[in-house]
Amino acid sequence: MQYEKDFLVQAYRTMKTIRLFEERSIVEFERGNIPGFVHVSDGQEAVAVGMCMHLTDSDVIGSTHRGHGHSIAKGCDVIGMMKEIMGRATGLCRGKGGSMHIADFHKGMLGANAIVGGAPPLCNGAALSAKTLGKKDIAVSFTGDGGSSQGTVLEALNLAVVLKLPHIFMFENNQYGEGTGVSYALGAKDIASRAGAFGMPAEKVDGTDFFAVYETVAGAVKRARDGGGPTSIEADTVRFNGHFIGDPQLYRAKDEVKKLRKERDCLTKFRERVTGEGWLKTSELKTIDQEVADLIDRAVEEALAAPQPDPSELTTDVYVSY
Amino acid sequence: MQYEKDFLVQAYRTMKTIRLFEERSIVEFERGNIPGFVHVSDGQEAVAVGMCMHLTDSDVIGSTHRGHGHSIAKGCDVIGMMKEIMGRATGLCRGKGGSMHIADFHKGMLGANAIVGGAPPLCNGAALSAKTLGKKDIAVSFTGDGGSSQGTVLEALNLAVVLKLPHIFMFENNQYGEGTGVSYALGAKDIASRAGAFGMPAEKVDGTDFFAVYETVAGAVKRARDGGGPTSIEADTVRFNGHFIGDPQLYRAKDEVKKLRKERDCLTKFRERVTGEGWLKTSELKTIDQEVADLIDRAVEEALAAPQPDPSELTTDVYVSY
Amino acid sequence: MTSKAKASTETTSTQSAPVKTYREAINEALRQEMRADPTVIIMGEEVSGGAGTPGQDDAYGGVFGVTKGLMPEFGRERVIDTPITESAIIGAAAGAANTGLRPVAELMFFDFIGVCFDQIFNQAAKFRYMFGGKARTPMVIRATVGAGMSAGAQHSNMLHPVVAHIPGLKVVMPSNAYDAKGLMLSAIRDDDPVIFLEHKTLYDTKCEVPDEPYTIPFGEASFNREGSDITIVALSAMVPRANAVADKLAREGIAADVIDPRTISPLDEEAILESVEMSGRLVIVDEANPRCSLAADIASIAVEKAFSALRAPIRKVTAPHTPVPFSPVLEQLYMPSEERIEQAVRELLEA
Amino acid sequence: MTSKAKASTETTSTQSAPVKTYREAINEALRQEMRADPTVIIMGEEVSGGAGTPGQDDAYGGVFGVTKGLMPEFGRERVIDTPITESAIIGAAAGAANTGLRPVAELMFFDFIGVCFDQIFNQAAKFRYMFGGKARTPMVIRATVGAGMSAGAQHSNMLHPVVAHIPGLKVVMPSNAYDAKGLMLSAIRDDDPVIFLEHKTLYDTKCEVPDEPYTIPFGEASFNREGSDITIVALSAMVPRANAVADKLAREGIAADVIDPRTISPLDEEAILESVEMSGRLVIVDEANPRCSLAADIASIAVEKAFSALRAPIRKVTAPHTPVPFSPVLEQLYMPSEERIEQAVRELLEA
Ligand SMILES: Cc1ncc(C[n+]2csc(CCOP(=O)(O)OP(=O)(O)O)c2C)c(N)n1
Ligand SMILES: Cc1ncc(C[n+]2csc(CCOP(=O)(O)OP(=O)(O)O)c2C)c(N)n1
Ligand SMILES: [Mg+2]
Ligand SMILES: [Mg+2]
Repeated sequence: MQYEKDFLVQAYRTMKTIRLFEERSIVEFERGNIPGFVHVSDGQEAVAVGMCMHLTDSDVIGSTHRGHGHSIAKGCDVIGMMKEIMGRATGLCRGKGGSMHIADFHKGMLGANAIVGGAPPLCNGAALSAKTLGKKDIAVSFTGDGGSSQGTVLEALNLAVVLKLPHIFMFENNQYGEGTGVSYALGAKDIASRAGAFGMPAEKVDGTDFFAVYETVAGAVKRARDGGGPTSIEADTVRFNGHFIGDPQLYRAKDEVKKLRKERDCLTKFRERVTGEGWLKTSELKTIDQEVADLIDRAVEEALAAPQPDPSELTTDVYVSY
Repeated sequence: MQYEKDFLVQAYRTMKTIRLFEERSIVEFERGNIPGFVHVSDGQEAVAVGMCMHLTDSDVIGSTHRGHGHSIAKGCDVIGMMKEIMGRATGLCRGKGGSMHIADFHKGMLGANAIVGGAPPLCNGAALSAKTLGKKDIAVSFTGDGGSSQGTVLEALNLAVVLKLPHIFMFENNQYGEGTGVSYALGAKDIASRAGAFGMPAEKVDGTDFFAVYETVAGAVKRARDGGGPTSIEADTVRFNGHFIGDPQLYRAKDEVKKLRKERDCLTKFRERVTGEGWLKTSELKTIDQEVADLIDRAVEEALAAPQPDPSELTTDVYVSY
Repeated sequence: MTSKAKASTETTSTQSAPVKTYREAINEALRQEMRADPTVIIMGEEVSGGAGTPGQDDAYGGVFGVTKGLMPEFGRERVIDTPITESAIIGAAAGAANTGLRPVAELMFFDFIGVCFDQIFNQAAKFRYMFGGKARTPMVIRATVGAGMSAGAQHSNMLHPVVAHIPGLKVVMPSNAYDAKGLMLSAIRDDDPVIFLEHKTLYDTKCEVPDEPYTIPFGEASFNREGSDITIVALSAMVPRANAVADKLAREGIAADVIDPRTISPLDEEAILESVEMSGRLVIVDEANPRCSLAADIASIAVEKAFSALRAPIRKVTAPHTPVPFSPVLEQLYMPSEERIEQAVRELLEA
Repeated sequence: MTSKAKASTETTSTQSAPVKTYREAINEALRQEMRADPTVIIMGEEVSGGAGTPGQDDAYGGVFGVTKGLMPEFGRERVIDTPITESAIIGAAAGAANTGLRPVAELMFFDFIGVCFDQIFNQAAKFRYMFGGKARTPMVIRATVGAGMSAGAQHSNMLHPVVAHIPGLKVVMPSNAYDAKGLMLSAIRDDDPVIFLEHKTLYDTKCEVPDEPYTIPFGEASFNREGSDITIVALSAMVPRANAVADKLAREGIAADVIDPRTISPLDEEAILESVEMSGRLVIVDEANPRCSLAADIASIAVEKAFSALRAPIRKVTAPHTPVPFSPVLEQLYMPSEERIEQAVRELLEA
């Protein structure tokens, strides 16, 4: 495949933005600036970005509890996100959602979801809207390896086939659901073959290779837009951090993460590929790195300065009975 | 396979009992003697009996809304059942359950279930009890083609594999879920292959052939008792009546049922096989027919004469707060 | 304008309209709104029926026949039969509502919320609030409720208190055909998720229902009977029973207000409080189980906000704290009867 | 014996026992009962942790560490990690309870009842009744509830009114470590399904907890403070707040009864009514949303059964009718505060 330079720059910038957003979230969480439960997604950037680079603002995605990466990849405002996870009034969801409930309907981001298996049924609905209204838009749901066994997800696979919905089920297999290994929790050979048995094309891809993800997804996107129905994709990926910020990760092998960072870092791989092929120069990447770092600094700065929600916000955005 | 005469007599008697119980239920329902919603299972006898002939009283089954046949096959008292579906005080569940909630724990009948997909999660629990308590007992859940897509069922398949439970998932594919065809509601190629993709052996069998069911199930039962974990079986069967008694069945083809009754009646097939092979004589079968007919007559007679529950029963068998 | 006045306005407007059943009224509302608004779709099990079969399409039109004839008019694209997977159905309806459609999803029996409750209470109900006002989720969940048909413990529940408890949901419980039509049109046009509960035993009940579309606003009770001796609040299938009791008492010169809240979330507190201020006596008739019920809810509102007017204890006439028994004999005892309502009223009048 | 007397007996028996946290008390109850009864098992997500991983077993011992150490003692056969499939977990627990085990199943957050509610309310809760008394379903569902940790709209609910509404379920809400241990032992030994709700913000709270096993019967409230000027009923994490308010008022010479029902189904009506008969004034503090809540339930009981004693309106101090906001600032406003409780009390005292 042939890649435009702009495309590569955007891909890299987005992955890098996710990486730094997550790394900074950890720092700010530990400083006490981010409340609640936070699940970061660094290590999984290539899946989010490889997928979302195919999508427009009118396509929609549904995400998980680990949704920062998906949100950034889908175009959510990074500063608005940082404000949101700090619970500020000017956050993307006015501080009412938080890390597990970032949404931006204008960007086709239908929401992070704190219920495991939350997105697939909802994305069927978004796909149904597109189909019923005669649009070419598609929906993409993200689900983890742990979430892949949840009944809501399995039901959604069947309904998507029955109604031939333009819905891509992206399963991010990062090998863990909290502290449980996929080899234990998943009775099936793998996620893809089980999803495929529901009656849709199913593929597996190395989720740490941006190019592999992007290219694998291409066929599924085309099929969905052309009325060919749903596809499942299992992306083999890695979680660089704990399940949540603060997780002591006792269930991991010694040096496991160190090894993963060395061998399966999607950003390193991307950099090696694009410089190796001569598509981008190291200096260009460095410039992006700096720009992204500046953006994240600014996001934190603005978020820390942003106002807390007004008490009156407690009872707005919902019909209140008494 | 070699069959004992007693075995054949019992198999036939049980199937015939189900058939006449169901046919009589229709009559008594139409006479106004049976209240509520009633789903009869005639046509599907070979599945219930071919399965349950492998089981003892300490093995358990979990059933569906269409549970009369399973109950009879598992050894529930037919008279107690007739009383129950007529809502009488001396019914198997004191008249509080009705057709959709027949249970008899002494017989290992864990209950009919009016929630589609109800049995499989519960039967995992029964199988877990057997395993944890070091017994050789097994559990069998029945689910319809329509129910096979319910999230509870799909989750249960996975958990059974993960915990290696002695649980046989029997899927009765009678081609319809209410008035919807399986070809529409099931996105998968078939139920068996989808179940198999969860990581367990899965088989298909002609559910109108008692011998085929009995023999197919044998391996699964042995595997379960020997600690080999779960199995799924899809039985291709037929529903001779509507979804519920009174269903106008507009969704069926003209003469469809007539044809099924002629070509796929498990009782006819059984009779032909056993007389053809010289295992039982027609006269022996006729004697059984008469004995069963008498039993059903007696059941109806006793049920009609049985007392209604005492008003005090309204608040027994449950902790009542106020 | 007081609630009593509001209610009367509506009642007069129905004069000399054709008589229709509750079932027909809901069907008509759905049809009219589907004609008017191409984004309205229907989905659920057997809402048409016959998909993938050799026989007729529209074989059921809903197991209670409520959506009959809609698929032939609007096609399978807008009247969508689904597999038996309620989480997938309600989830799809919610996601579709977020993205431009106005789905009316059917749960054949409301008892089935057990297998899709997350989609209702954690998803659809919360989007607007937790996304800071960004989401709109204009969907209706239609479902049948109630005992009286010997449908057994898993097909006879009310469960409206469970959804009335949940912020973000609106809950509608029409007691007659006229209200059913007007409330359904409001429900479809509402931008929040609405739970629309149809009592099985009301489908064949009839009253005058205008042919033209009309809406009834949420949060406005109707006064079925008027009188200042006692206030009876009744819901859904309990309304005809309360009316019957009021009529009987009226012949003895006892005048009861019979208030049908029609929507329980929002609830027309004003109408109830106004009546209790006059009567000082309140009986609430609710077929649901008693604990944390709507009956309890209304009693708690009255004792909080109309305390000084109360002249007697507040009585709840509800089902007992038991599952619904199958036996028709027991089931009759389970449901609040006219006798029990009358007895509660008389006790309060003597108190 | 009056409830007050009952409660005092217990309190004295705890004198000079070692101090333990709520978390430790529950852990100890589970361990002791698992030692005593081989049919007790634990199942749920991460109840041990580390299954199928290269690292440590018992890596979590529950995400709040409540079951830590149990897997090493009892093995994976009795402390069973599961996939993230709550219907399968609760269904398996119910089926196992029907067939000889006494499972303690964990729902990490009670908010997850949405994906397994059928197993709870239509299955486990109903077996005994609908099978005519044949079934026993001795299972416990442990779950964390409540706001206060900025866990957001889908991880911060109470939802106890939803299960208290359901016949066939028992619902336990300990407010301190001592009660948690005694109630857990009763829950495991109970032959009905018990919902055991642990408030996240209480895990680190401490009090004296005897080492030996002891049980606290269901349906017996405890009196945390005694006084006849006003009755404050508070639940779970609201109990310490109510106590603090009572202590503050006591310094002004106002004597409040603070009643902790400890189990809400069954509910110790007697204790509440007895106190209201004395005080004539009732405030109920419930972190749940207000509609069809336990606060409403208790208010409705009081106005039905202690009407003549009431000297003021009954006040409910609850969360608003909104989802739980993420922002810590808003979340603090969401939960009933000492200020709001105090204000409600003062209003009633002036009424
Ligand atoms: C229905 C439900 N069950 C359990 C949880 C608690 N929980 C949150 S994330 C998680 C693990 C999810 O694992 P996976 O799907 O693999 O996603 P990952 O965390 O690896 O991104 C669990 C069990 C939840 N939020 N929702
Ligand atoms: C959760 C749930 N959804 C829907 C229903 C209504 N319902 C009862 S039986 C049935 C069809 C079941 O079809 P299938 O599983 O094939 O069993 P069959 O009736 O053919 O025996 C439906 C939709 C139900 N009882 N429970
Ligand atoms: Mg994972
Ligand atoms: Mg079927």
